[in-house]
Amino acid sequence: MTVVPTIRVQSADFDLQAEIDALTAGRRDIGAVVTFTGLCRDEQGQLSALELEHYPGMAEAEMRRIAELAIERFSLLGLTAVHRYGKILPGENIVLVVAAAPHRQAAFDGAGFMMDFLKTSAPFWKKEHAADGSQGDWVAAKDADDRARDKWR
Amino acid sequence: MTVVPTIRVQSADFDLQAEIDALTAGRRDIGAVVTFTGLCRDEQGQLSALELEHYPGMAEAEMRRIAELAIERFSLLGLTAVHRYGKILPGENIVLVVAAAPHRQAAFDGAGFMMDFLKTSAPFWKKEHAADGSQGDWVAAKDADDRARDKWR
Amino acid sequence: MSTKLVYFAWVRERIGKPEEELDLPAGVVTVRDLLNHLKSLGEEYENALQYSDVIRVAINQEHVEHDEKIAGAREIGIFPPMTGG
Amino acid sequence: MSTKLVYFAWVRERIGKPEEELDLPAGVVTVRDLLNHLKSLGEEYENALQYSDVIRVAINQEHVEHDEKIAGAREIGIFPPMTGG
Repeated sequence: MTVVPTIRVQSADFDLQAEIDALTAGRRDIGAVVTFTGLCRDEQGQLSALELEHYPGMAEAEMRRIAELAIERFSLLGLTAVHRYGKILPGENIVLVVAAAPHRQAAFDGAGFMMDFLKTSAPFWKKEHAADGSQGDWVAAKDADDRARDKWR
Repeated sequence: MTVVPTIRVQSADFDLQAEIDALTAGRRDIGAVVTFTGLCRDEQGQLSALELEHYPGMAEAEMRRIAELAIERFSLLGLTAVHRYGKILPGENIVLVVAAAPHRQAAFDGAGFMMDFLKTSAPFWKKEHAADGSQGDWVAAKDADDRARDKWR
Repeated sequence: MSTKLVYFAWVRERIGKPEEELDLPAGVVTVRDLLNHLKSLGEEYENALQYSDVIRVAINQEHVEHDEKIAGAREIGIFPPMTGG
Repeated sequence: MSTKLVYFAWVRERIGKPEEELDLPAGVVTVRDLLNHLKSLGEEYENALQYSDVIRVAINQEHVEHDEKIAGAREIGIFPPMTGG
Protein backbone atom coordinates (compact mmCIF):
# COMPACT_ATOMS: atom_id res chain seq x y z
CA MET A 1 0.00 0.00 0.00
CA THR A 2 1.38 3.37 -1.01
CA VAL A 3 1.52 5.86 1.83
CA VAL A 4 0.57 9.33 0.59
CA PRO A 5 1.93 12.22 2.66
CA THR A 6 -0.27 15.10 3.76
CA ILE A 7 1.41 18.39 2.82
CA ARG A 8 0.06 21.87 3.45
CA VAL A 9 1.38 25.42 3.27
CA GLN A 10 -0.93 27.88 4.99
CA SER A 11 -1.03 31.18 6.87
CA ALA A 12 -3.38 29.84 9.55
CA ASP A 13 -2.13 27.99 12.62
CA PHE A 14 -2.38 24.20 12.68
CA ASP A 15 -3.92 21.81 15.17
CA LEU A 16 -1.37 19.17 16.11
CA GLN A 17 -3.88 16.84 17.78
CA ALA A 18 -6.16 16.94 14.74
CA GLU A 19 -3.22 16.09 12.47
CA ILE A 20 -2.25 13.13 14.65
CA ASP A 21 -5.85 11.93 14.79
CA ALA A 22 -6.15 12.12 11.00
CA LEU A 23 -3.03 9.98 10.67
CA THR A 24 -3.87 7.35 13.29
CA ALA A 25 -7.70 7.10 13.34
CA GLY A 26 -8.90 3.51 13.06
CA ARG A 27 -5.38 2.10 12.73
CA ARG A 28 -4.00 -0.73 14.81
CA ASP A 29 -0.64 -1.11 13.08
CA ILE A 30 0.95 2.16 14.24
CA GLY A 31 3.19 1.72 17.28
CA ALA A 32 4.96 5.08 17.28
CA VAL A 33 4.10 8.66 16.41
CA VAL A 34 6.74 11.39 16.54
CA THR A 35 5.81 15.03 16.10
CA PHE A 36 8.05 18.02 15.60
CA THR A 37 6.74 21.53 16.15
CA GLY A 38 8.92 24.52 15.28
CA LEU A 39 8.03 27.74 17.08
CA CYS A 40 9.05 31.39 16.78
CA ARG A 41 11.52 32.44 19.51
CA ASP A 42 11.89 36.05 20.63
CA GLU A 43 15.73 35.81 20.83
CA GLN A 44 15.97 37.21 24.38
CA GLY A 45 13.39 39.89 23.62
CA GLN A 46 15.12 41.22 20.49
CA LEU A 47 12.54 39.87 18.06
CA SER A 48 8.92 41.02 17.70
CA ALA A 49 7.98 38.76 14.79
CA LEU A 50 9.17 36.62 11.91
CA GLU A 51 7.88 37.17 8.38
CA LEU A 52 7.80 33.89 6.45
CA GLU A 53 7.98 34.16 2.66
CA HIS A 54 7.56 31.13 0.42
CA TYR A 55 7.53 30.10 -3.23
CA PRO A 56 3.88 29.12 -3.81
CA GLY A 57 3.55 25.82 -5.59
CA MET A 58 7.20 24.90 -5.28
CA ALA A 59 7.07 24.94 -1.46
CA GLU A 60 4.38 22.26 -1.45
CA ALA A 61 6.06 20.32 -4.28
CA GLU A 62 9.43 20.27 -2.53
CA MET A 63 7.92 19.27 0.82
CA ARG A 64 6.10 16.45 -0.97
CA ARG A 65 9.32 15.25 -2.62
CA ILE A 66 11.09 15.16 0.77
CA ALA A 67 8.11 13.44 2.42
CA GLU A 68 8.02 10.73 -0.24
CA LEU A 69 11.74 10.06 0.27
CA ALA A 70 11.18 9.80 4.04
CA ILE A 71 8.22 7.42 3.67
CA GLU A 72 10.23 5.17 1.34
CA ARG A 73 13.44 5.23 3.35
CA PHE A 74 11.94 4.60 6.81
CA SER A 75 8.85 2.58 5.75
CA LEU A 76 6.59 5.12 7.41
CA LEU A 77 2.87 4.40 7.81
CA GLY A 78 2.00 8.09 7.64
CA LEU A 79 3.66 11.49 7.29
CA THR A 80 2.18 14.96 7.59
CA ALA A 81 4.02 18.26 7.15
CA VAL A 82 2.44 21.69 7.53
CA HIS A 83 4.38 24.94 7.09
CA ARG A 84 2.98 28.40 7.80
CA TYR A 85 3.77 31.63 5.97
CA GLY A 86 3.17 35.31 6.76
CA LYS A 87 3.79 37.13 10.04
CA ILE A 88 4.40 34.87 13.02
CA LEU A 89 4.81 36.13 16.59
CA PRO A 90 7.11 34.73 19.29
CA GLY A 91 5.54 31.66 20.87
CA GLU A 92 3.50 30.88 17.74
CA ASN A 93 3.88 27.79 15.57
CA ILE A 94 5.87 27.81 12.31
CA VAL A 95 6.07 24.22 11.16
CA LEU A 96 4.68 20.81 12.06
CA VAL A 97 5.82 17.33 11.12
CA VAL A 98 4.03 14.15 12.20
CA ALA A 99 5.57 10.76 11.39
CA ALA A 100 3.94 7.40 12.13
CA ALA A 101 5.59 3.98 12.00
CA PRO A 102 5.34 0.51 13.57
CA HIS A 103 8.40 1.19 15.79
CA ARG A 104 9.96 4.22 17.41
CA GLN A 105 13.27 4.55 15.57
CA ALA A 106 11.59 4.85 12.15
CA ALA A 107 9.17 7.47 13.47
CA PHE A 108 12.03 9.50 15.01
CA ASP A 109 14.14 9.16 11.86
CA GLY A 110 11.24 10.03 9.55
CA ALA A 111 10.44 13.24 11.42
CA GLY A 112 14.11 14.21 11.75
CA PHE A 113 14.88 13.55 8.09
CA MET A 114 11.81 15.54 7.01
CA MET A 115 12.88 18.53 9.12
CA ASP A 116 16.56 18.45 8.12
CA PHE A 117 15.72 18.45 4.41
CA LEU A 118 12.83 20.86 4.75
CA LYS A 119 15.19 23.36 6.40
CA THR A 120 17.70 23.26 3.56
CA SER A 121 15.60 22.68 0.45
CA ALA A 122 11.99 23.78 0.90
CA PRO A 123 11.69 27.33 -0.50
CA PHE A 124 10.87 29.36 2.62
CA TRP A 125 12.68 32.44 3.90
CA LYS A 126 12.51 34.16 7.27
CA LYS A 127 12.80 37.89 7.80
CA GLU A 128 13.14 39.27 11.32
CA HIS A 129 11.15 42.15 12.73
CA ALA A 130 13.07 43.73 15.59
CA ALA A 131 11.48 44.50 18.94
CA ASP A 132 12.15 48.23 18.41
CA GLY A 133 9.79 48.20 15.41
CA SER A 134 12.50 48.32 12.75
CA GLN A 135 12.49 45.81 9.94
CA GLY A 136 15.41 43.52 10.56
CA ASP A 137 17.50 41.29 8.36
CA TRP A 138 16.73 38.17 6.46
CA VAL A 139 17.81 35.18 8.50
CA ALA A 140 21.07 33.74 7.15
CA ALA A 141 21.26 30.07 6.21
CA LYS A 142 23.29 28.04 8.70
CA ASP A 143 26.11 25.64 7.86
CA ALA A 144 24.88 23.54 10.77
CA ASP A 145 21.65 22.93 8.84
CA ASP A 146 23.61 21.68 5.83
CA ARG A 147 25.58 19.36 8.11
CA ALA A 148 22.37 18.08 9.73
CA ARG A 149 21.05 17.26 6.25
CA ASP A 150 24.29 15.63 5.13
CA LYS A 151 24.33 13.18 8.05
CA TRP A 152 21.49 11.32 6.27
CA ARG A 153 23.66 10.58 3.23
CA MET B 1 16.94 28.02 36.20
CA THR B 2 16.45 24.39 37.02
CA VAL B 3 14.08 22.62 34.67
CA VAL B 4 11.87 20.20 36.58
CA PRO B 5 10.44 17.34 34.54
CA THR B 6 6.77 16.38 34.69
CA ILE B 7 6.48 12.64 35.33
CA ARG B 8 3.26 10.66 35.68
CA VAL B 9 2.26 7.01 35.78
CA GLN B 10 -1.48 6.56 35.35
CA SER B 11 -4.12 4.16 34.06
CA ALA B 12 -6.08 6.93 32.30
CA ASP B 13 -5.25 8.08 28.79
CA PHE B 14 -3.27 11.30 28.36
CA ASP B 15 -3.97 14.44 26.35
CA LEU B 16 -0.94 15.23 24.21
CA GLN B 17 -2.06 18.74 23.33
CA ALA B 18 -2.67 19.61 26.99
CA GLU B 19 0.82 18.34 27.89
CA ILE B 20 2.42 20.46 25.15
CA ASP B 21 0.40 23.49 26.20
CA ALA B 22 1.48 23.07 29.83
CA LEU B 23 5.12 22.98 28.72
CA THR B 24 5.03 25.91 26.29
CA ALA B 25 2.35 28.31 27.62
CA GLY B 26 3.62 31.87 27.87
CA ARG B 27 7.13 30.97 26.71
CA ARG B 28 8.99 32.73 23.93
CA ASP B 29 12.30 30.89 24.23
CA ILE B 30 11.17 27.47 22.99
CA GLY B 31 11.93 26.92 19.31
CA ALA B 32 11.32 23.19 19.07
CA VAL B 33 8.96 20.66 20.63
CA VAL B 34 9.29 16.95 19.87
CA THR B 35 6.69 14.48 21.07
CA PHE B 36 6.81 10.71 21.07
CA THR B 37 3.64 8.68 21.47
CA GLY B 38 3.84 4.91 21.81
CA LEU B 39 0.68 3.01 20.89
CA CYS B 40 -0.55 -0.56 21.21
CA ARG B 41 -0.34 -2.49 17.91
CA ASP B 42 -2.56 -5.49 17.19
CA GLU B 43 0.30 -7.44 15.55
CA GLN B 44 -1.63 -8.28 12.38
CA GLY B 45 -4.76 -9.08 14.33
CA GLN B 46 -3.10 -11.53 16.74
CA LEU B 47 -3.33 -9.26 19.78
CA SER B 48 -6.49 -8.18 21.58
CA ALA B 49 -4.80 -6.14 24.34
CA LEU B 50 -1.64 -5.47 26.29
CA GLU B 51 -1.58 -5.60 30.08
CA LEU B 52 0.95 -3.13 31.49
CA GLU B 53 2.34 -3.91 34.94
CA HIS B 54 4.59 -1.50 36.80
CA TYR B 55 6.51 -1.11 40.05
CA PRO B 56 4.61 1.71 41.79
CA GLY B 57 6.92 4.36 43.16
CA MET B 58 10.01 3.05 41.43
CA ALA B 59 8.47 3.56 37.95
CA GLU B 60 8.02 7.29 38.63
CA ALA B 61 11.41 7.55 40.37
CA GLU B 62 13.27 5.88 37.52
CA MET B 63 11.48 7.97 34.86
CA ARG B 64 12.42 11.07 36.83
CA ARG B 65 16.07 10.00 37.02
CA ILE B 66 16.17 9.49 33.23
CA ALA B 67 14.36 12.78 32.61
CA GLU B 68 16.83 14.71 34.76
CA LEU B 69 19.74 13.18 32.83
CA ALA B 70 18.09 14.18 29.53
CA ILE B 71 17.42 17.76 30.69
CA GLU B 72 21.03 18.14 31.81
CA ARG B 73 22.61 16.51 28.77
CA PHE B 74 20.58 18.32 26.08
CA SER B 75 19.87 21.58 27.94
CA LEU B 76 16.15 21.01 27.56
CA LEU B 77 13.68 23.77 28.48
CA GLY B 78 11.00 21.24 29.40
CA LEU B 79 10.40 17.50 29.53
CA THR B 80 7.22 15.56 30.23
CA ALA B 81 6.85 11.79 30.36
CA VAL B 82 3.59 9.95 31.02
CA HIS B 83 3.31 6.15 31.09
CA ARG B 84 0.06 4.23 31.38
CA TYR B 85 -0.56 0.94 33.16
CA GLY B 86 -3.38 -1.59 33.09
CA LYS B 87 -5.18 -3.04 30.07
CA ILE B 88 -4.54 -1.19 26.82
CA LEU B 89 -6.29 -1.99 23.54
CA PRO B 90 -4.80 -1.84 20.03
CA GLY B 91 -4.76 1.73 18.79
CA GLU B 92 -4.66 3.15 22.33
CA ASN B 93 -1.81 5.17 23.81
CA ILE B 94 0.82 3.61 26.07
CA VAL B 95 3.47 6.27 26.63
CA LEU B 96 4.05 9.95 25.90
CA VAL B 97 7.24 12.00 25.92
CA VAL B 98 7.33 15.73 25.20
CA ALA B 99 10.70 17.51 24.95
CA ALA B 100 11.15 21.26 24.47
CA ALA B 101 14.38 23.08 23.56
CA PRO B 102 15.57 26.21 21.77
CA HIS B 103 16.60 24.18 18.69
CA ARG B 104 15.41 21.03 16.99
CA GLN B 105 18.33 18.64 17.50
CA ALA B 106 18.20 18.95 21.29
CA ALA B 107 14.44 18.37 21.29
CA PHE B 108 14.80 15.28 19.07
CA ASP B 109 17.70 13.96 21.15
CA GLY B 110 15.95 14.64 24.45
CA ALA B 111 12.83 12.72 23.43
CA GLY B 112 14.85 9.87 21.88
CA PHE B 113 17.15 9.53 24.90
CA MET B 114 14.15 9.52 27.26
CA MET B 115 12.45 6.75 25.29
CA ASP B 116 15.56 4.59 24.84
CA PHE B 117 16.33 4.62 28.56
CA LEU B 118 12.68 4.36 29.62
CA LYS B 119 12.39 1.18 27.52
CA THR B 120 15.35 -0.51 29.18
CA SER B 121 15.30 0.76 32.76
CA ALA B 122 11.86 2.00 33.81
CA PRO B 123 10.13 -0.88 35.63
CA PHE B 124 7.20 -1.69 33.34
CA TRP B 125 6.31 -5.06 31.86
CA LYS B 126 3.94 -5.95 29.02
CA LYS B 127 1.81 -9.06 28.87
CA GLU B 128 -0.02 -9.95 25.67
CA HIS B 129 -3.66 -10.96 25.48
CA ALA B 130 -4.20 -13.00 22.32
CA ALA B 131 -7.07 -12.29 19.92
CA ASP B 132 -8.51 -15.78 20.62
CA GLY B 133 -9.11 -14.78 24.27
CA SER B 134 -6.21 -16.74 25.72
CA GLN B 135 -3.73 -15.05 27.99
CA GLY B 136 -0.50 -14.78 26.04
CA ASP B 137 3.11 -14.44 27.03
CA TRP B 138 5.03 -11.71 28.69
CA VAL B 139 6.78 -9.64 26.04
CA ALA B 140 10.49 -10.50 25.90
CA ALA B 141 13.09 -7.74 26.25
CA LYS B 142 14.81 -6.97 22.96
CA ASP B 143 18.55 -6.75 22.41
CA ALA B 144 17.77 -3.97 19.93
CA ASP B 145 16.48 -1.88 22.84
CA ASP B 146 19.74 -2.35 24.73
CA ARG B 147 21.67 -1.31 21.62
CA ALA B 148 19.44 1.76 21.16
CA ARG B 149 20.23 2.76 24.74
CA ASP B 150 23.95 2.08 24.37
CA LYS B 151 24.28 4.41 21.39
CA TRP B 152 23.93 7.33 23.85
CA ARG B 153 27.06 6.27 25.76
CA MET C 1 15.11 -8.10 61.03
CA SER C 2 12.76 -8.89 58.16
CA THR C 3 13.08 -7.49 54.65
CA LYS C 4 10.23 -6.70 52.29
CA LEU C 5 10.51 -8.44 48.92
CA VAL C 6 8.33 -7.39 45.97
CA TYR C 7 7.97 -9.38 42.75
CA PHE C 8 6.77 -8.35 39.30
CA ALA C 9 5.65 -9.81 35.98
CA TRP C 10 6.57 -13.49 35.46
CA VAL C 11 8.71 -13.57 38.61
CA ARG C 12 5.57 -12.62 40.57
CA GLU C 13 3.44 -15.15 38.68
CA ARG C 14 5.89 -18.01 39.18
CA ILE C 15 6.51 -17.32 42.87
CA GLY C 16 2.76 -16.96 43.24
CA LYS C 17 2.62 -13.77 45.31
CA PRO C 18 3.29 -10.07 44.76
CA GLU C 19 5.28 -9.51 47.95
CA GLU C 20 6.35 -10.97 51.26
CA GLU C 21 8.38 -10.19 54.37
CA LEU C 22 11.30 -12.55 54.93
CA ASP C 23 13.86 -12.99 57.70
CA LEU C 24 17.13 -13.46 55.85
CA PRO C 25 19.92 -15.66 57.29
CA ALA C 26 23.15 -13.91 58.29
CA GLY C 27 25.03 -15.47 55.36
CA VAL C 28 22.92 -13.55 52.83
CA VAL C 29 25.11 -10.53 52.11
CA THR C 30 24.79 -9.70 48.42
CA VAL C 31 21.95 -9.70 45.90
CA ARG C 32 23.44 -12.91 44.48
CA ASP C 33 23.30 -14.54 47.93
CA LEU C 34 19.67 -13.47 48.22
CA LEU C 35 18.70 -14.99 44.87
CA ASN C 36 20.44 -18.26 45.78
CA HIS C 37 18.72 -18.29 49.19
CA LEU C 38 15.31 -17.74 47.58
CA LYS C 39 15.92 -20.62 45.16
CA SER C 40 16.32 -22.90 48.19
CA LEU C 41 12.84 -21.99 49.47
CA GLY C 42 10.90 -24.19 47.06
CA GLU C 43 10.10 -25.20 43.52
CA GLU C 44 8.15 -22.03 42.73
CA TYR C 45 11.17 -19.87 43.65
CA GLU C 46 13.53 -22.12 41.75
CA ASN C 47 11.27 -21.91 38.72
CA ALA C 48 11.05 -18.12 38.93
CA LEU C 49 14.75 -17.51 39.46
CA GLN C 50 16.44 -20.37 37.59
CA TYR C 51 18.01 -18.09 34.96
CA SER C 52 19.25 -15.73 37.59
CA ASP C 53 21.53 -13.82 35.19
CA VAL C 54 18.51 -12.17 33.56
CA ILE C 55 16.81 -11.32 36.85
CA ARG C 56 16.86 -7.62 37.71
CA VAL C 57 16.96 -6.37 41.27
CA ALA C 58 16.23 -3.00 42.83
CA ILE C 59 17.10 -2.01 46.39
CA ASN C 60 14.93 0.74 47.83
CA GLN C 61 13.59 1.31 44.28
CA GLU C 62 16.97 1.77 42.60
CA HIS C 63 18.53 -0.71 40.17
CA VAL C 64 21.53 -2.63 41.57
CA GLU C 65 23.96 -5.24 40.25
CA HIS C 66 24.02 -8.77 41.64
CA ASP C 67 27.21 -8.12 43.59
CA GLU C 68 25.62 -5.23 45.52
CA LYS C 69 25.35 -5.66 49.29
CA ILE C 70 21.79 -5.73 50.61
CA ALA C 71 22.57 -4.30 54.03
CA GLY C 72 20.19 -1.43 54.75
CA ALA C 73 17.59 -2.55 52.25
CA ARG C 74 14.03 -1.71 53.34
CA GLU C 75 12.53 -3.07 50.12
CA ILE C 76 14.01 -5.35 47.47
CA GLY C 77 12.30 -5.63 44.09
CA ILE C 78 12.91 -8.71 41.94
CA PHE C 79 11.72 -8.80 38.34
CA PRO C 80 12.45 -9.70 34.70
CA PRO C 81 14.04 -7.30 32.18
CA MET C 82 11.78 -4.30 31.61
CA THR C 83 9.55 -4.09 28.53
CA GLY C 84 7.69 -0.81 28.90
CA GLY C 85 7.53 2.14 26.57
CA MET D 1 10.04 33.47 -26.63
CA SER D 2 9.84 35.08 -23.20
CA THR D 3 10.59 33.33 -19.93
CA LYS D 4 8.92 34.02 -16.59
CA LEU D 5 11.37 34.85 -13.81
CA VAL D 6 10.27 34.87 -10.16
CA TYR D 7 12.32 36.32 -7.30
CA PHE D 8 12.13 35.74 -3.56
CA ALA D 9 13.39 37.18 -0.26
CA TRP D 10 16.36 39.56 -0.58
CA VAL D 11 16.81 38.77 -4.26
CA ARG D 12 13.25 40.06 -4.80
CA GLU D 13 13.84 43.10 -2.58
CA ARG D 14 17.08 44.09 -4.31
CA ILE D 15 15.77 43.62 -7.86
CA GLY D 16 12.66 45.50 -6.76
CA LYS D 17 9.96 43.28 -8.22
CA PRO D 18 8.57 39.81 -7.50
CA GLU D 19 8.50 38.62 -11.10
CA GLU D 20 8.90 39.59 -14.73
CA GLU D 21 8.80 38.17 -18.26
CA LEU D 22 12.07 38.48 -20.14
CA ASP D 23 13.18 37.72 -23.69
CA LEU D 24 16.51 36.00 -23.28
CA PRO D 25 19.29 36.35 -25.90
CA ALA D 26 20.28 33.20 -27.81
CA GLY D 27 23.63 33.04 -25.98
CA VAL D 28 21.93 32.38 -22.64
CA VAL D 29 22.08 28.60 -22.45
CA THR D 30 22.71 27.66 -18.80
CA VAL D 31 21.58 28.97 -15.43
CA ARG D 32 25.03 30.55 -15.05
CA ASP D 33 24.58 32.38 -18.39
CA LEU D 34 21.20 33.62 -17.18
CA LEU D 35 22.61 35.00 -13.91
CA ASN D 36 25.41 36.77 -15.81
CA HIS D 37 22.92 38.18 -18.30
CA LEU D 38 20.70 39.49 -15.50
CA LYS D 39 23.69 41.18 -13.83
CA SER D 40 24.16 43.17 -17.07
CA LEU D 41 20.63 44.59 -16.85
CA GLY D 42 21.34 47.19 -14.18
CA GLU D 43 22.68 48.03 -10.76
CA GLU D 44 19.73 46.50 -8.91
CA TYR D 45 20.34 43.12 -10.59
CA GLU D 46 24.07 43.36 -10.00
CA ASN D 47 23.42 44.12 -6.34
CA ALA D 48 20.99 41.20 -6.01
CA LEU D 49 23.16 38.63 -7.77
CA GLN D 50 26.73 39.75 -7.02
CA TYR D 51 27.54 36.70 -4.90
CA SER D 52 26.13 34.39 -7.51
CA ASP D 53 27.60 31.24 -5.91
CA VAL D 54 25.06 31.43 -3.08
CA ILE D 55 22.10 32.11 -5.38
CA ARG D 56 19.70 29.18 -5.72
CA VAL D 57 17.73 28.55 -8.89
CA ALA D 58 14.70 26.41 -9.64
CA ILE D 59 13.44 25.57 -13.14
CA ASN D 60 9.75 24.75 -13.29
CA GLN D 61 9.78 24.63 -9.46
CA GLU D 62 12.60 22.10 -9.12
CA HIS D 63 16.06 22.92 -7.77
CA VAL D 64 18.82 22.94 -10.42
CA GLU D 65 22.58 23.50 -10.41
CA HIS D 66 24.14 26.50 -12.14
CA ASP D 67 25.37 24.39 -15.05
CA GLU D 68 21.85 23.19 -15.88
CA LYS D 69 20.50 24.18 -19.32
CA ILE D 70 17.45 26.42 -19.21
CA ALA D 71 15.95 25.24 -22.48
CA GLY D 72 12.27 24.36 -21.92
CA ALA D 73 11.94 26.45 -18.78
CA ARG D 74 8.46 27.93 -18.36
CA GLU D 75 9.33 29.49 -14.99
CA ILE D 76 12.69 30.15 -13.39
CA GLY D 77 12.85 30.96 -9.67
CA ILE D 78 15.86 32.84 -8.31
CA PHE D 79 16.39 33.16 -4.55
CA PRO D 80 18.79 33.03 -1.58
CA PRO D 81 19.50 29.88 0.43
CA MET D 82 16.37 28.66 2.18
CA THR D 83 15.76 29.39 5.87
CA GLY D 84 12.37 27.83 6.59
CA GLY D 85 11.44 25.23 9.17
